[in-house]
This record gives sequence, structure tokens and C-alpha cells, in this order.
Amino acid sequence: SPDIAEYALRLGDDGLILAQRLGWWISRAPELEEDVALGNIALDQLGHARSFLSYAAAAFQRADGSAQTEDDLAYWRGEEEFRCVQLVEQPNGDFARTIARQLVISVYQFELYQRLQNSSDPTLAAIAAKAVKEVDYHRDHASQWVLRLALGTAESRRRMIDGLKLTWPYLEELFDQDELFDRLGDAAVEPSSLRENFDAFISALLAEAELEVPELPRASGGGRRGEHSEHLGYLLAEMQVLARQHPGASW
Amino acid sequence: SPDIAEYALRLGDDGLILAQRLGWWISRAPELEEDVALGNIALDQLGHARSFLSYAAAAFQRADGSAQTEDDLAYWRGEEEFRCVQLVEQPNGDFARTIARQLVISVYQFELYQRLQNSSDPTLAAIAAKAVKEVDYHRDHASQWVLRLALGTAESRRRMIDGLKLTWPYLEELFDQDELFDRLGDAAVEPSSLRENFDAFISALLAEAELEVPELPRASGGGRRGEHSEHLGYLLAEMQVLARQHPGASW
Amino acid sequence: IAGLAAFEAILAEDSRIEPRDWMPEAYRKTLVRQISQHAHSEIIGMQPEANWISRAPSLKRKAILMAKVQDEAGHGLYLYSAAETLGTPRTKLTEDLIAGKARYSSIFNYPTRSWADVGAIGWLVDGAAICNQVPLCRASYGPYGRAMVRICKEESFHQRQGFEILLELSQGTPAQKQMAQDAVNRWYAPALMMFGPPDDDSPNSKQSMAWNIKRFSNDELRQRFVGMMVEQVKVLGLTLPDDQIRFDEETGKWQHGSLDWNEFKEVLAGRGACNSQRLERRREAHQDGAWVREAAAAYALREQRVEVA
Amino acid sequence: IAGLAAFEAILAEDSRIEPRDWMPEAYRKTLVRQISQHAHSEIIGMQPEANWISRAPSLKRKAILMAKVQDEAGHGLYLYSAAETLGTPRTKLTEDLIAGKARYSSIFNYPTRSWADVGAIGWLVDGAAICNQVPLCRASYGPYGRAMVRICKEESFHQRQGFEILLELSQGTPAQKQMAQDAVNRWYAPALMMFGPPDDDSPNSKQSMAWNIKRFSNDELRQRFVGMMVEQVKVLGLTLPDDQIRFDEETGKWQHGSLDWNEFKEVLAGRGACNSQRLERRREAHQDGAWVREAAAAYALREQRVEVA
Repeated sequence: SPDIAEYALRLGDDGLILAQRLGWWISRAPELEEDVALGNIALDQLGHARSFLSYAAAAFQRADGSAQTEDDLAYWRGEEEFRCVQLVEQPNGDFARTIARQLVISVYQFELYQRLQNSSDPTLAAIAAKAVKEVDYHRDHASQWVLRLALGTAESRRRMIDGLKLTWPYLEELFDQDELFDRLGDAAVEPSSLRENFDAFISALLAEAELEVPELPRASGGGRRGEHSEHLGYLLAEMQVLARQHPGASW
Repeated sequence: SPDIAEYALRLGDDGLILAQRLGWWISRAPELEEDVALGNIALDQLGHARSFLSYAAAAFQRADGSAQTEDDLAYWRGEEEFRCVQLVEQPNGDFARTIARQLVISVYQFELYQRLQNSSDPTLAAIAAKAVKEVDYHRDHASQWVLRLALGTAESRRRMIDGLKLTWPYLEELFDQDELFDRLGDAAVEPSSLRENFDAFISALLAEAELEVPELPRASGGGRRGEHSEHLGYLLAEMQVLARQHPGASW
Repeated sequence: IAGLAAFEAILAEDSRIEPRDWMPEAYRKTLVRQISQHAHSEIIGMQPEANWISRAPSLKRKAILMAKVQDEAGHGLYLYSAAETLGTPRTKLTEDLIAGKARYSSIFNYPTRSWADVGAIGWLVDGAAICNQVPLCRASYGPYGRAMVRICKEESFHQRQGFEILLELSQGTPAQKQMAQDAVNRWYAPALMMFGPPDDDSPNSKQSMAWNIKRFSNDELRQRFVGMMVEQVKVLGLTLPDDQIRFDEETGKWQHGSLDWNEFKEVLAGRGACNSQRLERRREAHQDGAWVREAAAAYALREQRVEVA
Repeated sequence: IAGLAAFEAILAEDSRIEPRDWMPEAYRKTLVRQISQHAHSEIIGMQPEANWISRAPSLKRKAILMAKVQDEAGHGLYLYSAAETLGTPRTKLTEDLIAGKARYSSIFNYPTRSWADVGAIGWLVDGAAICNQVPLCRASYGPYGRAMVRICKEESFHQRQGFEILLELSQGTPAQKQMAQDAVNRWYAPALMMFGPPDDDSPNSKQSMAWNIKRFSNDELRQRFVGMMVEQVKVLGLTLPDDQIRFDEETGKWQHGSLDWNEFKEVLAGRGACNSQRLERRREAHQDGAWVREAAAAYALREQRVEVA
């Protein structure tokens, strides 16, 4: 249904844009082990994105009546047609900022996929069942690094705190509800239902890291409605440039 | 003639790509005075580029037979059709790296435009006559900053030295000759003829700044033949993205 | 005569207070706050437009946009200078800004999502700024009034350029026209809110008017602005997203639909689309530039010594 | 038996030297140099391909490319570990690399100008690497030989992916086919030069062969490689930029046109397109990551103390 497709687009775009951001680190990470680790996470996110987008694409038609593909969605939509949250669009910054973003998104995705395994939509349930295991690792990776950076050196602690501050304004948007969820019922997971577990995990981790949960005003958000931060346009210009230079080509 | 157009393309592309790089600083410079100064320099370079590209464009035809425009050249050429040197494609880096790049290009352009005022081609001569006055200021701006950074603090000196090192491999390409100059005769200025004055200026300035002229292997270059560094593709993707989304539109 | 009496005499004859004149502390404080907010707005206001410099769709537009954003840096410089004549140095004002302690115009916390936003900012935001600022050219504090004269000249130039961008778009392809209309829809209400809260909710206005800093009330200026836009939007071939605009023959003023002041307060409280991004970007530029400013200062000192020796 | 005699006995029966075995200093030095050069090549070699991760033209290709570049980081890790068994720590090798004192394969100083270059690197560069490396799986030093087994498996996977990229392009639009041919033209000669200078100009080869590190001469490997490419390029529907390739019935070997060893030496001397860029990028990543590595070390120490206490 179009509602299911819209929901799959949202989840798929989160993964795609995050993978695009993380892919930058491959060949630039602080140590080779992190080139590998961040590469793995990027690959996992891209994998989830491909599953969700392929599922969504089947609901959309090309001009000739055939079904769209994941690539039609990834390369040929305009900025306002993307449905990701603004969190995943935010710049990588330094390693601490990337880790802060990873912490928030992976804790969120873990809770989300955990529940989405029970979706009344079997395709979404299957994608989530596979994804949740991988995201469990992403969450662990981010958590370990938050501890290392927060409790490592004065410099790393300062950076970790800054990274969290830069990330926090984009957190609330993850839990915004809209009427799509009323229509989807048991097929989807209401974002608000994830809040309690999310907060519990984050508070416990930050407590262990001897950090305070930042209290900062939220950014207005709106990614799910196609209202994006100023960063997304640049990201898409780069991601889509080659595909768009060769309309109709296959690769 | 096509040779004149090719030459104008080279000079125009140098200015255009440099302006695109410098424009990034507007709203990000170390102090407001530099937002203004670097903005001025970017505007001057863009102005020269527009003159050269408009002149070149008149020699090329659109599909419908009408003459091309500066925007056809700026927005609708592929990477391999650009004719700039690789120096101007290099990333801004920190302020010192930008200043090092500014030093090299402005000393070069000053010598070049100085002589090009006497070109047997009246249009090139006229553009050069206007440009040389502006580039004189660019050269002065870069020189002053080289002195300030080299003789300011230990940190700024270290950065200035690094900036020069990162810039120097792209210097030799400026003086590469090819057979175009044989065909152009008095219309153009042979790059090799600029070398002596260029070296004299740079040596004197670096001596005053108590810096050594870096001795580093040159990069192979080839921008004039359309062989660019890996940076240009990204720059063009961003620069051209909007124009290419709306073929045939006017703005 | 001197002191308060002299100050009041100058105001009474609608003449200028100059830096060396005596002035009440509250007057000084109000001016520093207003001028520095205005300066900060110029500086933060560079960002939404700078967002399109690298992607401007023609070289002519790129040049115009670069020049405009650069002008804003210049306006910031004049205004910080004016504030400095009141005894507060630029470094202090900048520190307050990047610490998040100072205000700037809330409108710059909206994102520029398309090229048409550059046009809409020029037409609507600069348009509203001009309506606000033209009376400030007669502000009682000399350096402020004179800075405003210079700024207003350039702003009206910018407004025309914004109008031209929108006109070109609205006469362009359907996609371009849609882009223009969409931008006008998004920027209209925020621009109207630039004039500040309704008069009955604007406690400081009265004192500012008594001091000849402010000359017209928020609502008066807003109505005047709506009247101008109503005419211009017709030329553009676009519409304003407000079907309640009408000219009230009785009062001789333009009426408009009600504004969502709740949203205004949200953005003011930091919950706009770009508050965090704008401040972070300014902070980053400032911190990344610290070593350059230190080098320049060290070099200047060194040169001074050389001259003395 | 021990010492040199034992070492020679192991070589004689074509068996493996292990880290705890005695070995001549020259053998150790040669291995450290060769293994670390190989490791550095994997690490620097990530850059030209990483250049297209963000722009890969389909999601499938993006995933394959990410995985490939990530594999190269893994190869670097195995190889640095093998070098560490010889007593030289990774930190030292990394320092030599970023100081510009260590070598890496010259081929990575060429730029990847188009997407097709990703295909050409996979097909030609990885292809040449495999020809070089398959015999190294039998290298006399155990940890090196075993690392090569693992690496070769993944490399042949990469080569097939590169071939597929080129095949898809050559069967695509004329622009795509042109892109593919152009990439093959640019990468062919540099790939052939990966086997090192001609045998009569390769002074160290003989000792390496005596030590069972190297198994075939540069020219032998190069000829074998040309033979394979000649067949594969037909399937691709492309051509190799060398009209002198022929099979010599008499020697039973493939002949090819002469190579521009001058260019090779220029690139080796630092005058390639990207030498400075590659090293700078590695240096930057290393320096930018210093605070992270320090934090991880400090945290590990802290955890150790907690466990002990």
C-alpha cells in the first residue's frame, strides 16, 4: 500500500543517507580497525536501505508503467522527496561527533527494529529481523566509543561533550508522530513507543561515561515531510551526480 | 579563432574555479575584514572569468547554431572539458593553505596580465588591462598575509610552512608550455616567459618572511589538457547541480 | 547646559546625540543592545544566503550573490563600529554571540531550501528590513543613524536583486515558478514577524520612541510593508499566502491575516530549523580563525617595535 | 642443527620459516621492507577507489565498492601483523609512511578520473597484483605466506567485480563504453609496470628468489599477465592500448610493446599526479586521529587498573 511504501521510504532513507555519511570515513578513520568498523556499519545501513527502498519502489511506477527500483528512488528523487530525519544528514564533524550521531541513531534503530520484527507486514518484519542483529553491533560500537572518549583524555572528553551537544538538537525529531501511524496500525512501530527504552539506555550509558544528558532546544525537524536541513542538498548533489549524467544507463 | 578561444578558456577556467573555491570563505573567514577581502578577490576572479569565458563562448556554437554563453561553458561542460590548472582546484584547507595558493596564483596572474595587456588580440588585451590592477591587490593581500603568518606566532609559522608545502607541487604546471603558444604568437603570453619575474618576487617575499622556498617534486599536472586532480569533480558536481536540474531555464 | 538637560534638549529639537555627549545609561544600554543585535543579524544572516553561492545557477547571479553576502559582512563592520563608540568592543559582542547570549534576527534560523529562497530573502526579508531601517536613519544616536543611511542604500539594491530573481523564476519554467511561489509562501509570515510583536505586546517600544530611536510602531511598519508587497507581488505574478489582506478605507491602512506568534516564540526560544547550526557555524569560524587573529596581532606588535627601534 | 644451517635446510625443503626461527638479518630486512611496502600499498590504495564511494552510480555498486575498500584496510591489517612478527611495530611503519620515507606501489599515484577507473583498477591493477601475489602464498616466511593466501582469495573476488563494472559499461551507452575504453587505456601500462623493472634492471630479484620469497621473474609474471588480459579484453569488447602484443610460438610467451620506464621513474620520484595528495591525505587522517588513539589507550589503561584493583 502507499502507506507501507511511505513508511519503508522513511526507514530506507535514514539508512541510505547515514551510509553515505559514514562511507566518507573509509580511508580516513583514526585507525585501520575503525576504517573496517565504520565501513561495516555503513555497509549494514546501506543493506537495510536497499531492502526498504526496493520494497517501497515496487509501489511506485515509472513513466512506462513498470515498477521503480531502489536506484530510481536513490538517484532520481529531488531533495524534498527524501524522507529521512535530519539527524542522519548532519555532517560527520570529528570522530566524536560521528560517534554521538551513531549513538543516537543506533539506540533508536535497535528499539525500532526490535519491535518491527513483529510487524503485521511480513516484508517489514523480515527486514527488521535481519537488521536488528546488525544494529545491535552498531549500538555496542557507539557505546564503547562513548565510554572511551568520555573517560579517555581531557581532550577526548571535551570533544565527546561537544559532539553530543551538536547532535542533541536533532534527537527529538526521531520521536515525532504523524497521522501515517494511525493508518498503518500494527504494520509500523509508533516512534513515541520507543522513547522509554531509548531514554533508559542513553541515561545509563551517559551515566557510566560520567556525562550529563544535554538539555538543548530541539531543531524544528520535518525530514519526514521532506523538510530537510541545508546539508542534504550538498550530499545529494554528490551522491547523484554520476547517475544523473547518464539517464537510463545501467551500471 | 579556436586557438584564441582555447586560450581564453584556460584563463577563464582558472578564474572561475578559483572564485568557486574562494567563495566558500565568505561567512567563514577568520575575521570580518577577511570575509570582505576574500569576497572581493573571489568577485574579481569571477569577473575576469566571465570576461574570458564570454569571449571564448562566442567561438562555440550551440546545437541550434547560436553562439554559446558564459553559462553554457560554466555549467554544461564535463570535467575533462575544463582547462584550468590543478593549482586552483586544490582544497582551501586552513587559511594558511588558501593564502599559499593565493600567493602563487596572484603573483603568476600579475605577471601574466601585465604582459597580456600588449596582446595582439584587442579583447584579451582589454580584459588583461582591467584585471592586472585587481590582481595587483590580490598579490599584495597574499603577500601581507604570508608575512603576518610567517612572522606572527609559532603556530601560524608552522601552518604557513605546511600551506606552502601543500601548494608547491602544483606550481610548475603554471609554466608548462604547449604547441598552442606556437600558434598564438603575440596574442598570448608564453608561460615560460613569466618565470623569471615570478621567481624573483617569490624569493624576495619568502626571504622577507624568513621562509625557505620549498623544494618538492612537482605533480604531473595536465589541467590544460583536461587532466584534472580528483578534487575538480566534486567542485563541479556542486557548482553545476542546480543549473543542470533545469535544462534550458534562464535565471 | 549639560547632562540630562542637554540630552533632552537635543532630543527635543530632533538633533543627534554624539559619542562624547552625555547620555542616560539606559539609553546607552538600549542602543548597544539594538545595534549589536542588528550587527549580529547581518553576520548570521550571511549564512542562509552563502548556502547558495557555490550553487548559484548562473555566473551573473553568483557574482551578485557573492557581492551581497559580502556587503552584509560590511554592514556588520559598520554596526560593530557604531556599537564601539558606545564603549563596547567588538570582541565582547562577538563573544556574547558565539556563547549564545546575544540575540539576532530570528528569521535567519529558517533554512534556504532552494535557490528561490535567495530571491525571497532579498525581496521579503530585505524589504521588511528596509521598512524597519529607513526610519532608523533618523535615529537620535549619530553613529547609528549614519551607519543606517549607508546600509539602507545597499539594502534597497539587494531588495531589487531579490525581486529580479523571483521575477525571472516566475516567468520561467513551471518548475521555476513553483519554486518561487513556494519560497514566497515560506518566507512571507516570518518576514511580517520581523517587525516584532503586535503593539499591545511590545513593552519597550514606547521608551525607544521617546528617545527618538524608534519612529513608528511595529504594527504601523508591518501594515505599511504589507501594502507595498501587495502591489509588488502582482508584478511578480505570484501570490501572498494570506487571503485576508485588504485595504481598510476607514483607517487608511492595510490589514492582514493573523500571524502564528507561537511559531515565532518557538524559533526565538531556539527551536527553529537552524538555530543550532547557525551558531555552531559562527563559533567554528571564530575558533578556527583564532590562530590567524593572534598571528596578525603578534605581527603588528613586532612591526611596531621595529618602527620604534 | 640451528642458525644458518637450519635456515638453509628449511629453504632447501621449500618449507616455512616461522617467527621464532633464526634468520639472517638481510632476510628479515628484505621481508620487513617488502611486507610493509605491500601493507602501505593496501592503505594508500584505498584512496583512489574511495574517491568514488560517495558517487557510485547504483546502490549495488556502492555496496560492492565500500566492501572492497574496507577489505583493503583489512589486508593492511594482516600485513602489518605479519611485519610485526619480524619485530617492527605498526606505529613505526606508519610513521615511516607518513614521513614519506617508505614506499608504496606507484600505481596509486594515478588519479581515478571516472567511475570506469574503479573497474579498470579492479580488472587490471588487482589482476596484476594477483599474478604477483599468488606465488607469494608460497613465500618462505610463514606469516607472510599465510596472509597472502587470505588476501589472494579476496583479490580475485575484487578482480571479478572490476571486470563486471567494465563489462556493464562496455555493453552500455556509447558514453559508458567510451569511459571504459578510456580507463583501460590509462591503466594498462601502469598495471604492466607493477611487476617491476625488466629483469636485466632488477638487481634484488635474484636474492629474493634464492630465499624463496620471489618465485618468478618480473618479466615472466608480466608476460603471463598480458596473456590473460588479451583473452579477457575480448570478452569485454574493448581493446588494450598496445598494438604489439603477440604470442611468440617459439618461446611460448606473450610479447608486448615497450613500456615508458621514464614515466615510471618520474612517478616513483614523486612526480606523479597524486603523490603529494595521497601522502597528505594519509598524514591528515593519522594526525586527526591521534587524539582518538590516545583516548583509547588511556581508557584501556584505566580499565586495566580497575580490573587489577
